[in-house]
Amino acid sequence: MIKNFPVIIPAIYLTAALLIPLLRSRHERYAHSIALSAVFAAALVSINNIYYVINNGTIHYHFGGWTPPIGIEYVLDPLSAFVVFVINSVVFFILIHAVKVNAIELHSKEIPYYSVVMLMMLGFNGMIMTGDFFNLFVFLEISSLSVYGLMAMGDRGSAFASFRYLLLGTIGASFFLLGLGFLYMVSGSLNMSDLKEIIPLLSNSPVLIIALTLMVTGVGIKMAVFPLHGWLPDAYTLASSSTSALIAAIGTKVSAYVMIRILFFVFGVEYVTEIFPVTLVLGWLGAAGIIYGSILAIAQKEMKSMLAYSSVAQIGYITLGISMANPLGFIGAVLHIINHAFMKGALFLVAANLRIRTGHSDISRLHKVCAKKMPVTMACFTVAAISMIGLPPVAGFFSKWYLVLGAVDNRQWIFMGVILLSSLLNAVYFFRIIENVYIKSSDSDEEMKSCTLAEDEPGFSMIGPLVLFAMTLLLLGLFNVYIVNNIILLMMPPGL
Amino acid sequence: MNRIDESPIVLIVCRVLSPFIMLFGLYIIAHGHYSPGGGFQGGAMLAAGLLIIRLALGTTLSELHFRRAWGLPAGVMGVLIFFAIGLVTMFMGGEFLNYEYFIIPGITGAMLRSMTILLVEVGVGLAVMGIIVSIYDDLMDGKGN
Amino acid sequence: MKYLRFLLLISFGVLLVYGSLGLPDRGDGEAVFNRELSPAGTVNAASYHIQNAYKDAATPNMVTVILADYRSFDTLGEVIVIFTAGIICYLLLRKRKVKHE
Amino acid sequence: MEFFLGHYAYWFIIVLLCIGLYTIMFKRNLVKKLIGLSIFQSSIILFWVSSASKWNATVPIYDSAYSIENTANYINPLPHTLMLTAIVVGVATLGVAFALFVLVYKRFKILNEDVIIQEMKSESE
Repeated sequence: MIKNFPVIIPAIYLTAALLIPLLRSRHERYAHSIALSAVFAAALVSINNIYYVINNGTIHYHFGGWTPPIGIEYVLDPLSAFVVFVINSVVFFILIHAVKVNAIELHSKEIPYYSVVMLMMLGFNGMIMTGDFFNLFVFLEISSLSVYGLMAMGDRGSAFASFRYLLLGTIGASFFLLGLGFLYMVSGSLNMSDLKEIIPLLSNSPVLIIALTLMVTGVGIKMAVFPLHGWLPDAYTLASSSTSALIAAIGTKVSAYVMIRILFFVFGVEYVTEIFPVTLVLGWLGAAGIIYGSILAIAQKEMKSMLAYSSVAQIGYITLGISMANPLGFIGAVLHIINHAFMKGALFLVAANLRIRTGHSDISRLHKVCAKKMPVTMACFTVAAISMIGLPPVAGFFSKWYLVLGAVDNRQWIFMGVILLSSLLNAVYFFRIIENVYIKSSDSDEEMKSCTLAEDEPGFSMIGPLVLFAMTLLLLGLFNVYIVNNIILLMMPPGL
Repeated sequence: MNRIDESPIVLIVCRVLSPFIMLFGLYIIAHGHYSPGGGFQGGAMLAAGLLIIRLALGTTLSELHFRRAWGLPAGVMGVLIFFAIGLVTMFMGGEFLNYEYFIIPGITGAMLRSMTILLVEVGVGLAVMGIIVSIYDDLMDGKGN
Repeated sequence: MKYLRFLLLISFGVLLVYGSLGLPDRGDGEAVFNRELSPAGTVNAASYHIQNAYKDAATPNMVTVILADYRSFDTLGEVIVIFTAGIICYLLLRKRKVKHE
Repeated sequence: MEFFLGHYAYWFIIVLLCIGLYTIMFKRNLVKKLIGLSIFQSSIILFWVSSASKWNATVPIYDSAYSIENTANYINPLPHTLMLTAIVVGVATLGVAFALFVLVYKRFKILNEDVIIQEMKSESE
């Protein structure tokens, strides 16, 4: 019996995406339960995939029975299996939270909304598992289209922010396709493992340099690397609260994974560092992005825009980790992809809770009452904030720790300085909120009255995922050594 | 598009042309095996046949021709046909979309692949037709015709 | 700010022209991606398709065979792209029926 | 001269790409930006398809007159297949972009980018 493990996940999402629109409009509440069970099933299958891949090695799944250069293949190695598991579990938590938020915000449009969410997850999972570049382009388009559609559901001009993201995103995808065109005309193959053997033999003609630049620029636009991140702040701020949590947590991470795959698993480490130093450029862009994102996050008045700019900074960390091109930097980058997915998911859920309960999420108007009235939400916020800053017990510290070790290993003192400085900047814009909520004494009564909290904590379905997120962050922090030694070391690209 | 300034010539020509355009669309889907053609081009042709009527008669009358509510379900059916072929081949023991394991009674080997490709083209054509008409209907939702 | 964008555009064009210098001549059958074996000795997909499309699927039109048989998962992805566009237009534009009834 | 004959097509396509990018960067009206985007996508499709042709080779449809053993008889079918997908992706993106236009116009009553940005800034204060 052929092991059909890799295909089961896209098959689950496609059946869910096709089933939901067939529901009658009066069965609207079933749309969410179908979506939730599909994501749950996919998370289970991905756990099984990880277990199988670690024990039995990489799975090469040939579609239609054709061997790779002729047909398309799915490659499930430790890296892709782990990233698939991470995005499925993060989306599972967020979808539990989304049931009540969407009931309020999406008046009676649940059916198409959850169908598009399923298609987005299909696109992301397809992008991660594929071993063929053109198939990667097709699934990149599926996930991007779904993200444009979900983002336009927000209020206050989110349609325009979504259009700007569509414009930039399609330019990015077209750059990727153009780079792939150049690569195909020189190598004659589209398969990643096939290209890995062909590229060293091509005696580094100028076409390879252009192909690499175009593909890295295209994926960089989708990943919101520093100069190409123009679409991100408006898009995340104006989207509806559960959509921004969904997209912020996994949107840019999948492109970061694709960047790792292109740089290390196809073009090879020595090509990318010596012959055409893309990693050097990426390093400086990442460092600039960290500083730019952190400073602008401090300047924001509203919590969601602050989190959006802090996302730009965190993507800078991942780019920095990729650009170091040494084992420690790689571990730091992969760990940061995972930590940031959980951290950003938790923070945006906190913003969603605040927005649902108090109608706003402006930092200046948060005060002591919120801590009394919403203790669990604020506690989870503090755990996620500590993890973002990078204090030891929580997960965020370890990825920054490995990044610093990688920078030291490469003698790149400037990057090490940037990482440490940015931890301080993170501390500034997170403690500002914690101080508002916990420390500043709101003695005046009118402040107590002015706070528009109807009753206290939002329902269990909005608190449960938050607590789960906070617990996962703690577990990731405590069992970090186990995760690094058993899973991340297996992912090491050859030659790193 | 509104009823007032519509000339009968446009109405008659569209109503005459539409079935022939759709017939040519079916031809393009069918002969995709022997000369340039296939699911997407054929589906677009079929959608063109439908859109001519929608443009000429306005949405109220074109309900008789192809109801607005059928657009998306037709799309879902097209994708389901293609996806079902993949699932059947998977359950019959082969990889996903491996046409050797697909079951058409009485046909095997290369001819089986050829017939399955035709089925796939029909599914794709149906999906493209349904979706293009559904997008047109949604875009024209606001207009008061 | 305008000159920066002009500079960006011109540098994009020059970069591409520099890249296109290394491309094989258009139309020559012996170019790298038209040969039977790729530089690393593996089978070249396009040449395999030309030689075996008719043998495998008894269908003269090689493009249809590649589209629906060799790379059928691409076509499934493509139909899903079209389906996504249709669902998004349904999501964004269709009026909420509940209010009208 | 031989080099020029083999490469002039690519330079025309690069000029098309720059036209598309120019329209996206410098035009302020959203619809014009979208036109630039579709020019950009079409020129990339042209780039792929123009690379597939071979001198005195026939269309990739099996004809008993031309033997399929010698691949020089038939042009390269793979770029044509992939560009079918790219064209369909372009259509889907255009469809979603038009849906977004309807929403933007309903919300802002204008499709000029600068005016919309001004209004969004004034709203956020």
